[in-house]
Amino acid sequence: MSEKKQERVGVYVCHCGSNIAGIVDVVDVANWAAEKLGRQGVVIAREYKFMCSSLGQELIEKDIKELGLTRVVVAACSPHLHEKTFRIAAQNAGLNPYLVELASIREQVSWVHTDKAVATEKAKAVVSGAVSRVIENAPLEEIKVPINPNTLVVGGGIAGIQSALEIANAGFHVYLVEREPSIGGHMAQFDKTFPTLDCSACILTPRMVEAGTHPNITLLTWSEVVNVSGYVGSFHVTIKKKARFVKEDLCTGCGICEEKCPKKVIDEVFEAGLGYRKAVYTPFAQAVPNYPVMDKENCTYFLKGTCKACEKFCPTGAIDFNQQDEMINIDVGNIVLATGYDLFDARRVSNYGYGRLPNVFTSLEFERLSNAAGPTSGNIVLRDGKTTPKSVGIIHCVGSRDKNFNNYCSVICCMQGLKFAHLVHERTGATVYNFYIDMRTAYKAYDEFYQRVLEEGTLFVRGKVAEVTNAARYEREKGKLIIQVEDTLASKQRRIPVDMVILSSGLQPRRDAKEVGKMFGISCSTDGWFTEKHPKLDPVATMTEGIYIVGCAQGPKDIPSSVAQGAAASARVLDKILQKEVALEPIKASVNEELCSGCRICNGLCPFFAITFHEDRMVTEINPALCQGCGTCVAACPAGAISGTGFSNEQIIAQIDGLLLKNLEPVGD
Amino acid sequence: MTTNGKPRFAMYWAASCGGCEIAVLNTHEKILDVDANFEVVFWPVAMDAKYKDVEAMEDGSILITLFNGGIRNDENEHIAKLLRKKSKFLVSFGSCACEGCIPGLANLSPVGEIVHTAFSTITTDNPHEIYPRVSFDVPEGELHIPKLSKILRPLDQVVDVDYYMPGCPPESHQIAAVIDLLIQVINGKAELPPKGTVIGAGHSTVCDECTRTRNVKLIKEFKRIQDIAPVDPTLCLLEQGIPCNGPATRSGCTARCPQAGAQCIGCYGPAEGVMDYGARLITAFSSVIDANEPAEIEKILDGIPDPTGQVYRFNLAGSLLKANANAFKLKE
Amino acid sequence: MNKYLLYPGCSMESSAKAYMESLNTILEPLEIHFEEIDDWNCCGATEYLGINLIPAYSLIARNLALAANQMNGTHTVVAPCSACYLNLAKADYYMQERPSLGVKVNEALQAGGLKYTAGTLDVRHLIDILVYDVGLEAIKAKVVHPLHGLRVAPYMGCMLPRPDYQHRWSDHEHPTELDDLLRALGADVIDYPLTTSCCGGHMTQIGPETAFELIRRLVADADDRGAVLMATVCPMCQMNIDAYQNEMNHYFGTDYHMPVLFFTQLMGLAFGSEPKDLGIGSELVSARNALATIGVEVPVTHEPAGPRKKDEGLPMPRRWTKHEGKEVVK
Amino acid sequence: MTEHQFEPTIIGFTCNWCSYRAADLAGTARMKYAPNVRLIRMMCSGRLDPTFVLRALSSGADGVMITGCHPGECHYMEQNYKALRRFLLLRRVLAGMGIEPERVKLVWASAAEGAKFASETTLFVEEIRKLGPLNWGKPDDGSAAIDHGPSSIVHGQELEVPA
Repeated sequence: MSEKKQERVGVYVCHCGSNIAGIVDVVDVANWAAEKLGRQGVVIAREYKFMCSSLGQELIEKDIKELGLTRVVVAACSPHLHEKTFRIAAQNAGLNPYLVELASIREQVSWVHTDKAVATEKAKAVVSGAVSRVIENAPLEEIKVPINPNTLVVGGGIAGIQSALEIANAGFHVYLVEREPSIGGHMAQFDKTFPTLDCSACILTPRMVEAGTHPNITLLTWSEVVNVSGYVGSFHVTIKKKARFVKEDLCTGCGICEEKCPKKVIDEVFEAGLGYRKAVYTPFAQAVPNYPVMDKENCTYFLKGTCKACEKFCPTGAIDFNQQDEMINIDVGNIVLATGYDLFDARRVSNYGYGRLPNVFTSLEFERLSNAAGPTSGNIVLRDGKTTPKSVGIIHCVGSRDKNFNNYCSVICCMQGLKFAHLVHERTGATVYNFYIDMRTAYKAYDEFYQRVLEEGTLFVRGKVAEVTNAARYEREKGKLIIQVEDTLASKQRRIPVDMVILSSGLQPRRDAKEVGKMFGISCSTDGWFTEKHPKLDPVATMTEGIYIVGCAQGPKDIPSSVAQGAAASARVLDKILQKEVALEPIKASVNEELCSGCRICNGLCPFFAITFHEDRMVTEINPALCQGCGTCVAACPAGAISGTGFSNEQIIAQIDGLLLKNLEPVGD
Repeated sequence: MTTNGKPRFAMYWAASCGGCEIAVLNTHEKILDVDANFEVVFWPVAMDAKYKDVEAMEDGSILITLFNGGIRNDENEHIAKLLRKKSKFLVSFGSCACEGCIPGLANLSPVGEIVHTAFSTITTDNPHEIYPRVSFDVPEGELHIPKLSKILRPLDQVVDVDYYMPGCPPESHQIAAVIDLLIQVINGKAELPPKGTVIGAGHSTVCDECTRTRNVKLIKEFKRIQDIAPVDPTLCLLEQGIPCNGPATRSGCTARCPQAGAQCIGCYGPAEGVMDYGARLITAFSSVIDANEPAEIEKILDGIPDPTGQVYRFNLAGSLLKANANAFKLKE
Repeated sequence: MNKYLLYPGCSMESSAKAYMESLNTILEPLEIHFEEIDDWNCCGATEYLGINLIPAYSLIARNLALAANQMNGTHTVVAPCSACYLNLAKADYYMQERPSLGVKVNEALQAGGLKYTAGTLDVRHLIDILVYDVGLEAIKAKVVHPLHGLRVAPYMGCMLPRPDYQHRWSDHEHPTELDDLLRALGADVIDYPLTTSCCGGHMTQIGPETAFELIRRLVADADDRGAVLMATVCPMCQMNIDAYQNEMNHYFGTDYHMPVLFFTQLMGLAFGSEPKDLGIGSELVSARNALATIGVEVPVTHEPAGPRKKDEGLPMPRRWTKHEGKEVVK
Repeated sequence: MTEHQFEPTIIGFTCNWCSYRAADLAGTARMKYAPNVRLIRMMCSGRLDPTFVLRALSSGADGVMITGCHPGECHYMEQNYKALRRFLLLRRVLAGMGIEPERVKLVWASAAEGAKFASETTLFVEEIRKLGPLNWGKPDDGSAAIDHGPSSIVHGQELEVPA
């Protein structure tokens, strides 16, 4: 190690009122630093009531100017709170902001320890570590990259639609990609929305139409993103536009093809398996876009080679059996993921008999059942298609808050259950039971709705249902579904015979969430929901700059929250677009080609595709714009050829020795 | 300052095997240049000389000393300090002096055990458990043998070192090159590199000189080379699951072992600026493991039967931890 | 040739002789080879674990230890009796999960010079290996005398699927292995919601009226659904429903006649063996009338899958299977 | 604390996104834990170079606590698995160096688990307290030459197997 020039370090110990000074002897710490760390380069050590106050900052700025400080250590709170503050202060005084180091003696010392002496000693060690570290800090410059003003929104549910509209209305172009033939998502399947009970379609379809006709929105339905590369500001996205076998330019959406198509299949998607559709179809009347798609798996022509009824009858000759999947490449600056949720598969809770007992329905099935546009035109009937139930049991938390399935609360099921109760009551006059663990109606006007449903005479049983069976024990149970449940309020076992059971099934991450996450370079929580950058302060951003998550893709939530998130993400996107360029944290890894032996050990380590190997020169290179700064490759390089700014080996080793007070020992030990 | 005008040259072996000497002689006629340009004043292997002669020399009167072998006893230490005093340039020559090498592996055991192993295990016929004594009275007087130190130390842990020349032994072509350089220097035709430089080696690692093809490595199983048949002659050994130390070992040997079909065992030590050689190998091997479940990872790691020996074969004494805890703890 | 170690269990030699006899007839056609564990002992049934854990577990573990010594070529122990199966599986599981238990038990085993390392063996029930090792297709192939028209209630019992330590069953609340197997034999399997309900177990000894009610539920529901016969996989289930049906009828003043046979007996019939070789006739509630229907050609009335015939009807969701998404053998 | 009680010094490596925030949370919630651990912030547990652990141990730490996001929750997607792999191999190497593997511990703690961070820290301090001081390479670094005569004879007898 060659001798480097002596840095001039200033140490500033904050009292934070009594938050720190109450436990840590800040004066002692400051004096100790001045005295013991002098040889390290500490030329001044001060303590002050509130370093983060403007006066405190001025103190630092003044010293930088007058004492010619080249490094600054502030012993105060967590860097997550005030690192920026002091970096800016340094910058104002002409010192590179990255030459400032925060030593957390509040969150890590005064707030968590009780013995003053011990706390003070620890504070000294922490300061010592920070001093040793800051000396090794290097001046860094933020990296600026330009932002492509176009945005990709993946998922055409209400969250995605909202997000797309906000950005489009601000005058920027949006590509809205939807996997299904039409946008609308789950909300389009619902009949009513809680707690206001306004018709789901009535409030959704105008938005769908707006999105479908907006000059700034390119709508790509029946399409899926298949590849993503690049980084914030300039993502390159490949989208697979699946063959519709319908020429969009010629199709008028008249629906004759669908009418004439002889092939009837169960609609597993839009009708939740409760109704039928044709082999060529538009999922529902208000579909956007309204031209149909042909389902190759079921189309008689594709299966048997004859039929072509749709082609014969199409007035505009829009049917094209030779249409091929199409790959579309676009460049965008930001990406919003609104990929939504899957409904929990209630067949997994076999003791509730769904799939075995005909008159057990899932929430989504019931939505279709009660929907005027649904298979029964809104008549709430049993699976025989005609009998109206006289008694209905609604079971909450199916697949949620259950360690056998999902531990989390699916948020919407309580209100959904209440909504169902109201609808059943209103349309059939049947006796309705709600079986719940806890009633969760925390949101504007939600609990009022609960009160209303109570007053309507719905019966509530607090307890987790043990089983739903058709094995009658008594005469009154014959031919009914019996709900076996412990009534925890009356501490009684009850057997309640009903005609129909509705399972308020939970929400689950999309079955392909993990792969999708990988493709976009974001991670999933253990539950499988996409992980936000910060659970509270940054709920729509992700760890990958330029990628945002909204709606149920991020976690179970109701329509208002989904819409709010859609808008929130748009605001974040617009902020980036309007800045025209984005500054990236200069915490990056880089390869010293002199030392790189091309062993390729690091090549498999980067999940952000920042590492590339040059066969010709047999060296590895790291793309700074793609690098997220985790430092895994730095730690992995067996030749020590990769170094990382902000968290270099020198910095961390120095901090280790500092924390262990090694730096107090005579030099050349 | 010299008797015959020629600068003085010395070479010494401490705890080493003598291979370094042979490597020097292996430079063939190049050795004549040494004789032609230097006055060899001290070289126990090659010529007769007494310590007192060296002690008598003027401080700094030897231009350059190639010191091979680690410091294992008080004699080694004494001579190391002596030659430091007498030499202008002290070169830590070979793996033993640089990082402890194979003798350094003795740092895994307490001295007592080492002596015991040497003097009373089945490999030794020592029915009366007779052990070496530091001092022993014989009719002729009192005999002395050097005292062992707790652990073996590389040269620079005992004295200040000017240059390092790694390798077990250093490759003869590298030695020749260094000799050439020295001669050029004394004839004023070249500059000496800055103090502390590693000479006679590259800056990168063995892979840099290895011609085997490499891809992204995903290892499901580590195997010892003898358990693989046949070993792919052109593919990276590590990719074949053979723990090859090449990725972390300093270049300069022209990747002899991997080229000959054997894995690198790391005799050239760490690459430029590396603090702990073993750490680099730990991360190299673990980075290529293709598993996330602890149990599965452990199963894969079982394929490396002696991890400590694997990553510290040559570097133990020069590593951050230097030795096994027991070697330190041993009380006298 | 599938090779397994067999732990018969006490009942197979006494109350459930018929089970053993019928089992022996199907081994050869299905190319199964059983090697009985030498010197095996009682598993402690359902009671012992309730009384004194360590001795109870040691009693069970002794069999595992013996099996472990005997395993050559196989590490699977098969128990035809649900109680035996559950006990063996339970011991193996908890000795692993609670190392301290493993230690204590092994101390006990040491007295007999034995030792068992939990996890060495796979403990499985007979029907498990028939359905998942031999396979329904292979079984179908051996059927020479399909049980067409025989309305059977598939009764798994409560001890077999729960707790499902090693996730061996399609579903631990409503497993379908027995249904599938009987269907493979051509039987007309009814939907039997009580398939995993309790038969009363040892309550017949301690509190008969409790047991009677439990038995009544099982028999009554099977009867309501038009089953002429119950098929079971468990000696205790068979004994309780068979031996106590009369008393139950007296107690409730009912008049049920619901024969209950071991599924292996039905397999034997389907494979063409003679009733007498299958221990049929040894049951107390005679299966004679029920079996009279066998061999008589009656139209297959398979349960309709997917949408119902009636146009206005609403389709049913697909049936849940062990391997999600994969279709079940019909 | 009694003056007889051994107070270990421990270096803790934290991930900027989870465990360091967990430590912050423990602070904000005023949860008390043992003061023996001194933290170093890295961007990710994947940054953990085994050198850091070796350096900490050889520079006087009695134990090292490595913390990161729960498996599957890494903010860099999967880098904590890389930390896990290194940790498992490092532990084997340390064992070969006569260092109790328990001196180096891997703890997963999410940003929300302030309580867990606090309890795990206190627990680890107690574990290290039981193991006693490591004071690596002390009292001397091996320079003191020792007479192998007597000591090794004693040693020899210790190891001697009775005929």
